[in-house]
Amino acid sequence: MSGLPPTEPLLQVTDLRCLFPVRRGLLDVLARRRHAIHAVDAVTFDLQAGEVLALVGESGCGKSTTGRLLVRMLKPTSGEIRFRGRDIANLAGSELKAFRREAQIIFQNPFEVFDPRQTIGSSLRQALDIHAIGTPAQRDQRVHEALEGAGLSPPAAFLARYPHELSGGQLQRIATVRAMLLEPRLLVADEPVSMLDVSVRAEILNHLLDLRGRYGTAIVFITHDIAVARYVATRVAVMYLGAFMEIGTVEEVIDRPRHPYTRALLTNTLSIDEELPSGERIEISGDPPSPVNLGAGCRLAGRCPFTMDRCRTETPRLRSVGSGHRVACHLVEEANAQASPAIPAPPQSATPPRPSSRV
Amino acid sequence: MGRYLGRQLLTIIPTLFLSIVINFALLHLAPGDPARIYAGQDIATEAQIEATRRALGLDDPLPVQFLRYLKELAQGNLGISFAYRRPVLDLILDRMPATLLLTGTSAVIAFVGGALLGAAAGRRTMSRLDLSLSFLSYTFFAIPAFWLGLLLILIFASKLGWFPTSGMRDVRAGYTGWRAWLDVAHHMVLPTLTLVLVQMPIFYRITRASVVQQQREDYVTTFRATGMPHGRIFRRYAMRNALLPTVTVFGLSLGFVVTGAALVEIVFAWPGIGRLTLDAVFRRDYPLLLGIYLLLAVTVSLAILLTDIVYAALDPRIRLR
Amino acid sequence: MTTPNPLLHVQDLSVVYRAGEGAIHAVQDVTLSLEPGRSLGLVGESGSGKSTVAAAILRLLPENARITSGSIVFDGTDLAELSDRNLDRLWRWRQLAIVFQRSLSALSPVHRVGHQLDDVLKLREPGLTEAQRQERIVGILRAVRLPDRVLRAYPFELSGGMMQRTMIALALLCTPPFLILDEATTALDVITQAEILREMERLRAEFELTTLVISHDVGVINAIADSVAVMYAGQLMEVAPKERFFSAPAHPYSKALIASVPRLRGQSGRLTGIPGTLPELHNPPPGCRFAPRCPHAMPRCSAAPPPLYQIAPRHTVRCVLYDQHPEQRP
Amino acid sequence: MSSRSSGRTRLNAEEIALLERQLREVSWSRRRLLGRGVALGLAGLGAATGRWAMQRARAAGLQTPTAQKGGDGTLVVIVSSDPLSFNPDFQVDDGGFPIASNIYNTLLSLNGTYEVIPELATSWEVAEDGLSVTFTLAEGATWHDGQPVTSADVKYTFEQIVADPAAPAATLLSPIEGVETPDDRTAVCRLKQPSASILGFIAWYGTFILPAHIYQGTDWTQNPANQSPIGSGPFKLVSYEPGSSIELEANLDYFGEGPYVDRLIFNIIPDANTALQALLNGEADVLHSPSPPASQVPTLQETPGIKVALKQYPSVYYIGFNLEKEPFNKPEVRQAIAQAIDRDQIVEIALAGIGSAATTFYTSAISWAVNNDAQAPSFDPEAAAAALDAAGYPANGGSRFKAQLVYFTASPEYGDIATVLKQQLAAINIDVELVGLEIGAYGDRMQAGDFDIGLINGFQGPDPANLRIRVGTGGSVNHWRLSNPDIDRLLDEGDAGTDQESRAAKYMELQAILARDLPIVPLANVVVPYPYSDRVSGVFFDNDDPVASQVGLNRFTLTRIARE
Repeated sequence: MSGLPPTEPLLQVTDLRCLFPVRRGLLDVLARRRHAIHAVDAVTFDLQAGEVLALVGESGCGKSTTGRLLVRMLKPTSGEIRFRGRDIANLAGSELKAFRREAQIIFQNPFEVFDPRQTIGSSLRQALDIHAIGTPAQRDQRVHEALEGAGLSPPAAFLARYPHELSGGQLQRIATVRAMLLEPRLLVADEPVSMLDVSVRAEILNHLLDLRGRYGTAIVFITHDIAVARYVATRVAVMYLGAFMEIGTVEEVIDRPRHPYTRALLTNTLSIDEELPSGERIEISGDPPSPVNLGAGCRLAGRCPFTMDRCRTETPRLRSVGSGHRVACHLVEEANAQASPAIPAPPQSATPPRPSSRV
Repeated sequence: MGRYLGRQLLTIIPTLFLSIVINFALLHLAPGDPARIYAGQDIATEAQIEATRRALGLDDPLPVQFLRYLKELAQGNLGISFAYRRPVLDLILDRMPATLLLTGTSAVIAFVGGALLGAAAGRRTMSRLDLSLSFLSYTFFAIPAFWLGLLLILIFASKLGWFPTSGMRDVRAGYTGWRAWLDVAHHMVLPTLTLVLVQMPIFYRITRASVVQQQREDYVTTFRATGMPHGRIFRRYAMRNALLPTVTVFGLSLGFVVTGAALVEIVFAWPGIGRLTLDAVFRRDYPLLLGIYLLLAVTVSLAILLTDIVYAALDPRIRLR
Repeated sequence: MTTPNPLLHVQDLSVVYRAGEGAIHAVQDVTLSLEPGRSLGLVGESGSGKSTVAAAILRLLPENARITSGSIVFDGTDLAELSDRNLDRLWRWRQLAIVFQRSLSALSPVHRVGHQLDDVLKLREPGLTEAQRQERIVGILRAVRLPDRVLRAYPFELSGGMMQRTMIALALLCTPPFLILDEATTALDVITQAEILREMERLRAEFELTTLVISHDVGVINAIADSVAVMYAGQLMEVAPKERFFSAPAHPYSKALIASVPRLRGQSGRLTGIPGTLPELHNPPPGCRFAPRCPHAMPRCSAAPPPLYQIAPRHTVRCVLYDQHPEQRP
Repeated sequence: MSSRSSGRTRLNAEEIALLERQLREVSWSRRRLLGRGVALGLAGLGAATGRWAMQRARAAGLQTPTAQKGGDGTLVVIVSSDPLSFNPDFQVDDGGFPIASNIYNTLLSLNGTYEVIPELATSWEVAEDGLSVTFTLAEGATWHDGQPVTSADVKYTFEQIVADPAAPAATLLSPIEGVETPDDRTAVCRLKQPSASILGFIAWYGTFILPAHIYQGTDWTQNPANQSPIGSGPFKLVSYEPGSSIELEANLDYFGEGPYVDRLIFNIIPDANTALQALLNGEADVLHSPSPPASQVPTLQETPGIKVALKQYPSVYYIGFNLEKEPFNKPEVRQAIAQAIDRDQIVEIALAGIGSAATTFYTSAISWAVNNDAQAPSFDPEAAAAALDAAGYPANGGSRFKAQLVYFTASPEYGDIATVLKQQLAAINIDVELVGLEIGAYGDRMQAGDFDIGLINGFQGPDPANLRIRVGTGGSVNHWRLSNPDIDRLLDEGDAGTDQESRAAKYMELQAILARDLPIVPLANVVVPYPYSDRVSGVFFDNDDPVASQVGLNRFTLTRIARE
């Protein structure tokens, strides 16, 4: 991890918020009633060069929105995104273009991001054309090398092909190549492998990690699969309804989770391991509430088996529970204050046995 | 649902106002000076043109004319036609029954027929029925209505003599009572057939595409798995889902029913609003055009509202969201 | 050791799709047996033919697909031989039901859930009175832990989890002995998925169900199956009891598949995948379809499809590596 | 522009052509109507007395009026459009004109050969000083409500027309200072100055005598009678179905001869093909308008049961040159182009043989004013080519020069003529580019002078005085920018003249100048086909029928239907 000294992170995100207004109808407009989806709420973290941060959470938790905010595909409602010391939240025009060269994003479905009528070669060259990098000959050369570097050889066999002639795995690899052609300092990978078969995931993930190693690119890896996060990330942030619940190193969060929601995710993740993830399975009941007009209080209050009165009235802040490990939970906070490391057992243990234990 | 309707109704008012403003502006800003036209373009002297301009109320500044128009409108007065010197409303009402009879009947027949045939073809794509219907639909879609109309006249009126050539009633016979109704029905056949043939392909194709798509939906697989026969799935589930887009198009086309079908009205000498509109355009009859456009705006708004209601009744996702 | 008669026995099933570029051999010589009360997990990646097997069992193959050989014997009757009408009347939903993956669109979006459940029940059990049907439906909904209000709801008003429970309720409506779960929890979030799978475990016992679980996710198979059948490119590669499959997978593909799965415990270094791509099914390799990607491939692998070798009780493998146990051939 | 082209739109014409057609109908046809009327009216004026016309009619051997009214059944006449109202005087209303002609009377009218004949006035006399005309009204003329027609009605009508500048006849009747009514049957029109054309105007358009007892003191644009007319004519309105039909019944109290049919129904059919089919299918007896496409006329003439009357109108297709542009500003070039034109071919191909070659510079339909010595150059392409070589426009194997021919797309004939012209000029190596435009664009372009050659037609009546708008400096259809002091002078002198002979001399001299300078070149006369059932006789458009000279244009007063 070369580049900037650790004291100056590549990315410093402070109190980032993104609200999507919901216009329900003329009457609401007339009555000046405002509704908003709190897609991202008070997200704060920083990212060092070359680091891989996994954003983990269930669908609709705001992880994708956060990713899009980081590369400025979306404009935040408020908050700060310092990229190499500079706030990029309000960039526009040529400055934004310059920033986008340094911050790339790849998506879940590569078939949707490639123009079906363009060859792979021209799609790849376009990325260089937009930013006018090198001479046309140099661009071709670079595209060639990049494909070769990604194990897509011979490159000529791919350059002339159209997206539909390739498998999802190949195309996703090419999407990654395209994103990395500009040697960005930041790459947001939004569920890059969740559409792919498990046997081809490894190639993409390993490819991403290789690229990180080669260019020192920091990666924000968005996934719903915490097991995948464990393989690619150095740090993990767990999101729920737009807010960070817990953030820390992979070892801290996955091996020693503190937040009930993280524990629920971990203990409900299906696995083929003999050994169970840490602790008793936490049951989070029901469905997440609507993200419209969230009030004060913990977002998990009501679904969490440890809900206290305080949880319903006071929004818990992310607090450090160890080196770089932060958790937003009143229970953890209180447990820390009492210097008691353990979280009490769930109030009722009438839950059925874990499925995998049944034969 | 009530709230939903209220909301829709509330949006109609500004829409109508906007359409009045736009119509007024477009008409008055368009080239062609009605005063010159009504005075007789080449021979009229400037004095005659000015006199005509005054007589038509076109000598005031445009905003004054617009306010006057709004004031009249607020009192329910659509104005006096430049050409006919009669209340615009009377002129429109004169033509309304013939128009609604022809375009309304054909819209309904085209919708029902198109939907049924589209459903039949969509259920069995690439069948002989589907192929022949699809061929016909492309054919009739491509045929200009007036040309088709003339063709039908030549075949069914001139050659076979089954139906009258044109018009709405036998002017020579002057029937009364039930014979008169029968006479109108007899006269209606060919123009209705023309309109149905040119409109049906639209409904046919939308329904067919929609049925084909619905049959690929997961719920059809679900019901197939339960052992529900194709026909029952189709009648009870797929058809209702498939009709949604067809209903939308039909609803919108209903909005335009009041404006008639000018070309078919011309070919069949049908006394509808389409011809009146076309004449008004040529004559730059502003009050009449504004009246017809306003009527159109109102009926289209109402048709959209009605479509929304029907759509909402058919599709709970709209109703409840 | 006496083995009870299987409830479902699929023998040498082959399915071919007619497509633009010719025939696609989607399923080739698949043999499966499922005894009453058991749960078989059919696992495979995209293009493996696992859902085609399910569709073939229910005779729900698309129009351009055809069963070219094999039998599907259910409770002594070959379903492949039955007329559609017969199948509809006596077998579908009364004997065999299925829960699909795409739960949100698995019911008509413009009809109430209760109406659709009732319609199916009315069709399958015409003898019931309206009150009896109502009682049955409410009972089933409660069994899958759904509130009664679901009956009045439209599909879009339900969450993914509730909708999937609804689909399970629909499947259980006529209390069939046999249930196929075709990627039934794939679209769900982690927590909901676990919840539904636990629910299924409970219902399996409660309704004495025999289940065929189809999934690309070995985690799901691990959670709900007793034994595992692995498919690759239309061929059945390995069948084994679950514990044996996860602890000692035999087929090179099974091994590679398990190695590809990211874990929450143990070594977290680099994942290993399977290099190469799926063979083209309109022109499959003549021998073992995995041979082009197999690290152990040898010339004879490409000659003819390997036979199934029995390497342990209830454990068969289609791989010539196990040819040294000729006496264990089935 | 052509009067009848309104009816010539073929069904395969696009919607836009339809639009143009309708536009033209409104804007152009008034001129045409005026043209038709007064053209030959002046022949009547030459005799200065109505008795002349009466005598002439008798000389033609017409039977004397009989007392019979009605009895011939129903006559169905197809017309192309609705009347705007049933008051024919306060606005231009071409759709209403043929209908009003049968409900109302004019004081005088124009017969099938454009002669002024008596109608409501049985005789008239122009004073010696030319400053008044005395009309004697028919005896026994009554309004449809039973009131007698009196000179007060004439006074009201003419004074109202002159007083309302928006009335179409206001300018044409403006010489009328006032009307005196010495008794009920005598109306004396006092004129501000002697007027050569006033009788023709009175006989023509927008001059139907209205009932003073209904209209006096009201706004004549809003009077209820505009919807339920009280006329004095041979037919009374029974019902009007907008867009559909107008039903009239015989006025059994009509003061003059006829009507013979019991009911006269105008069936409104806008499309020419449909109208023709309706006639052929026996749903109508007379196709007044829209006219059938010229190409169908030969077939129609062969159709059993159908007769076709071909009626020449005082209108001519002609081209004009942009006199401000090279090389069209050169007389020798214009001469050469004129020589390259084969008029017979134009008539044969573009007009399907319906029409005739026009070689004079005033319409041959108004014969007294035509200079038959001033002929357009005859067809001689070799001479044309040689002249162009000599003028410095050699072909050299390619084209001599390009010419943009702008025409108006109202009816297919224009395009057809333009196409024939293009071919004929190509034969002498002039490369013609055709530009067909709808009326608005056509007018704008011609006004802007953005053309080389223009193709139009137009009514040259009612009086040669009307040539001013075509060839006078600043004339409204003088697109050619022709400005010749001699022509302007001759126009002034022709207007001022009182006797036909001296006037004719001026106009003939003018035509000689046109024939010499060739700013315009005549191509073909406009002839309109009227198909009708052969059971019908006594129609105004059939010049072979003696009735045509006895009855006003558009009147079905003397029309009879033979029993089958």
